[in-house]
Amino acid sequence: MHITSDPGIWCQAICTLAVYTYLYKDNPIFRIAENVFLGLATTYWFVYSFFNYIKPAIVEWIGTNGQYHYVLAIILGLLIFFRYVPSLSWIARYPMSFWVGYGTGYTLAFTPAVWLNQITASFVALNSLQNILIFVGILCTLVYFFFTLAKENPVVGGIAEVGKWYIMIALGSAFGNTVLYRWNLFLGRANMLITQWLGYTG
Amino acid sequence: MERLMKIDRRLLYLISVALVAVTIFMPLGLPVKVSPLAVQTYDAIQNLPDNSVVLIAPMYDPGAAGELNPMLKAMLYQCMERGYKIILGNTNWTLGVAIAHDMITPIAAEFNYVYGTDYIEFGSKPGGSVWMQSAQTDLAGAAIVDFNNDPIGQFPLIQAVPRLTQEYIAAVLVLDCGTPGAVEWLQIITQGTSIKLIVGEIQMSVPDSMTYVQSGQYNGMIAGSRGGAEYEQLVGRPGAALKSQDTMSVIALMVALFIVLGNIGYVTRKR
Amino acid sequence: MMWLLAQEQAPVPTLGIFSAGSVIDFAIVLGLGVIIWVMVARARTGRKIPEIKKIAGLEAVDEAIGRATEMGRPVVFIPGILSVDNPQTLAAFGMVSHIARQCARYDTRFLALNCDPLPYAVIEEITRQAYLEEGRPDAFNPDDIRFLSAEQFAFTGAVIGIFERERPAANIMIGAFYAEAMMLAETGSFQGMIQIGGTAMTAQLPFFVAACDYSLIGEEIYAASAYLSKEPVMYGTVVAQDWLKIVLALIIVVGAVLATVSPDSTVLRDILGGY
Amino acid sequence: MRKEGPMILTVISSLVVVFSTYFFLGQKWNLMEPLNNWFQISYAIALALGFVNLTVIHVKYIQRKREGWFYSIVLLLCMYAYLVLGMIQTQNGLQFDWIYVNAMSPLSATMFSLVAFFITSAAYRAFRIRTKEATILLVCALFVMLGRAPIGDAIWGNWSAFVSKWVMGTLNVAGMRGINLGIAVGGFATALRIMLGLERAHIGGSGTQ
Repeated sequence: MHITSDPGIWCQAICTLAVYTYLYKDNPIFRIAENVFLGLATTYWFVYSFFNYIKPAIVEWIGTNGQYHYVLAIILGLLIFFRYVPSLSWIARYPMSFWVGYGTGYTLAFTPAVWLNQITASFVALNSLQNILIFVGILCTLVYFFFTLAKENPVVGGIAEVGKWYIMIALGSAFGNTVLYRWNLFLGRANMLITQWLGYTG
Repeated sequence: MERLMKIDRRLLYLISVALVAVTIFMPLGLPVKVSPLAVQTYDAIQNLPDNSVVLIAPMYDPGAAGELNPMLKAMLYQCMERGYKIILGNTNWTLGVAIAHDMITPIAAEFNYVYGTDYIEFGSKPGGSVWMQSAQTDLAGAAIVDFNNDPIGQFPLIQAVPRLTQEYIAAVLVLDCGTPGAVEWLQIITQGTSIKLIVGEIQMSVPDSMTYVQSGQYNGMIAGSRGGAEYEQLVGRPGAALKSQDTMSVIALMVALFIVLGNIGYVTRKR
Repeated sequence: MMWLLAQEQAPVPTLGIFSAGSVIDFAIVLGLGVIIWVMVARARTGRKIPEIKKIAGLEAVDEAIGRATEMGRPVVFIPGILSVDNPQTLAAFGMVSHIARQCARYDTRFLALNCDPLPYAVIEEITRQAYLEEGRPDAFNPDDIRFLSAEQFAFTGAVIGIFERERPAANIMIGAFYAEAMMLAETGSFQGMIQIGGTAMTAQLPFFVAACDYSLIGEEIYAASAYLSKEPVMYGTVVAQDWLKIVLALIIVVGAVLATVSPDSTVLRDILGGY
Repeated sequence: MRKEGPMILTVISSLVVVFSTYFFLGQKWNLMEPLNNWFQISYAIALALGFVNLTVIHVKYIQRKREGWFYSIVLLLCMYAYLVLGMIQTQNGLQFDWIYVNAMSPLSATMFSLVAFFITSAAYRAFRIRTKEATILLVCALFVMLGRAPIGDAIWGNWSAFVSKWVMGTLNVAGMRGINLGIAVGGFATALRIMLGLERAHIGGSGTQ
């Protein structure tokens, strides 16, 4: 056991322990850590995007390459601040519309390729119990999500019920895996404290 | 029963930390069976053509390092033992490349890998899937500088791989913990090509990613810390993932017990 | 047009105008567009649209607001933590106006807690509009629509603090959630709130199912705004969703039968763009 | 201009993405790249909205001496001191990066790991077999949890093999795929509803048309 003298590791250890004090109860040390974190995170992402997007846009794309249309992109972004001017706040809807439109287009353009593959992957030969279970499960689950089919009909209702079982088993699997993963996160921190900070190597 | 239900949550925390501590300092050493999926993944990497170029993308941050670090380490060992050329880097996960840099440097020295020829680190580039699109058409142009901020175009390995297309790279190995992650590499780089996509996945995303494995979109997956432990055994370098499995056992038992106890209380109270 | 000269080597087009491998993708977009258009047109001309089944989680929204009204405590709404370019956030917007109107009508306090500045701006505007339409613009309090933090866990901590201080009676969470889903649902459950949780994040859904009183699973959140609006035109779009699912199911059936009968056949895969 | 303008902009920007992805617009046309950059630039500027917003809120807290106003001072100090450092050094600066690696990132990872404790107390206090569905879910969760850890195999030799083949690799695949196809269809329909102008909450409509 050999406690480190690296100030970086000490800083990491103090931050880690400060957050864990919350487990006893909410306290000033935790709240300071929380606000330090909030402040740093807010600034970090702002600085990151400034040097990666805003500055290159102004210096390289507009300045060097003469792609003047990016001036419009900057103006569009700035329009969001009109929401602080009550009488002109509707102007802020323009950048918002652009982002929503971009997101919409992106959803329409890039997702089909991925889930089409999920469909062709469902073309399983119905010659083994495993494949039949998969095939039946996909169809039943899809039926569960039908919004217009009368679930009072015993046949439809039965199929949807089976679909629900499949859904709950899938969610149960997700649950079981997540619980273990969350504890892995804690192990990561504990490992940092024990090996890097306290220098335990046993 | 009433008193049992009102138990202080701090007591639960104390019990769990104590249990974890016990397994860290006194391992049980339960054996970990290797699953067919781990074998499939190992083989997918092992059976790439000799002298292939693989791209390894550590798309994570310290939050997920506990689980993904051991996988990355084992992957690096397997790739170097097979003699593949390695391009290491990611987009949007700045700390991931720093972690990977500390890991690859000693292993590369061990295998006499020459920087720039046998492996290269292009660091972390902003842009996510947008960046991937540009790297697909011009890798050097999209990366510009390497991890050490040197111009990347000067290195032979980058000159040999002008684009991220199937002519130049054989596989993409992604350590995945969120967005952008393996799905973006799939959508933009590997979908519809002969490039193999191997994913090291955090345990939490395993159920969802399983559907991509079944569909063949992922050619292999190391499934969570358990998968990591299996993979470490296949590569022949047992390490941190294998060690953590005892803790996982204890945690699984404990949480299962809490759920059962809590619900016994719930059901008896309802009556 | 200088800025369009970017790509050097272009892929070979399919059928003259399509990028490689995108014919079928485009056909799907167009197909769903046409189905939605037809259904909307039917609804506009007053023709019959099939009934939508009851979705328990959405029926419960009014119940939850009613309970909060009886107890004289606020209703909390959380639209997930992602921004306006995510469809789940857009689905959440569709519910806000319904909830805000109900709250305005019954004079129940409505709190909306945000983690991204853009949804915050949008929700403030929707809520203001809802109170106006209910004739209660005086009851709208801009301080109840809050931006807490753009950082996930700082946001979560702040929400938990609000749960503890303001003691809401109902908590409605619809949108894109990550790890905070479980922390929020646990706190809400322990405080005895009536909780409705819905998301398309499959890893978080189990926690909503296990810890909330009602849950909306995946696609159900996308039908929510249409369902709550009770407008025939919007109902039409939900019917269109069903039609697309029927098509998908049929393709899967045909594909599986083909795979069983002649395992080497790639006909259907080729039609679907070779995936 | 108040509602129609934004609506038109939404439609145009989504159409540009759709068309430049699907259509081959001649050899030298590439609309996607400049559009992506447009998005990144304008969004980066909007990140400043969060920055301004937090500043306004916390300055208000401090002025009113609201409970916990001391923490608001800590927050603003960190924000602006780090901003000055970042603007002088850029994001690759030695000290700026040191703070990121040794303070911000451990804080973030530790906050995240608190979830482990929440999940443990939730197991005891919140995850209830309220409904039949929740019961199936929790039973399956217990089964998977024990199967994913070596303890399962220690109890019954084939537990992990059974879980990975039948639960994870079969029933889960079918259920997940059904859920995901539903989500894809739903997200798709929502996107189309917006593009067709039926849903316009984001531009100040009251949710629906």
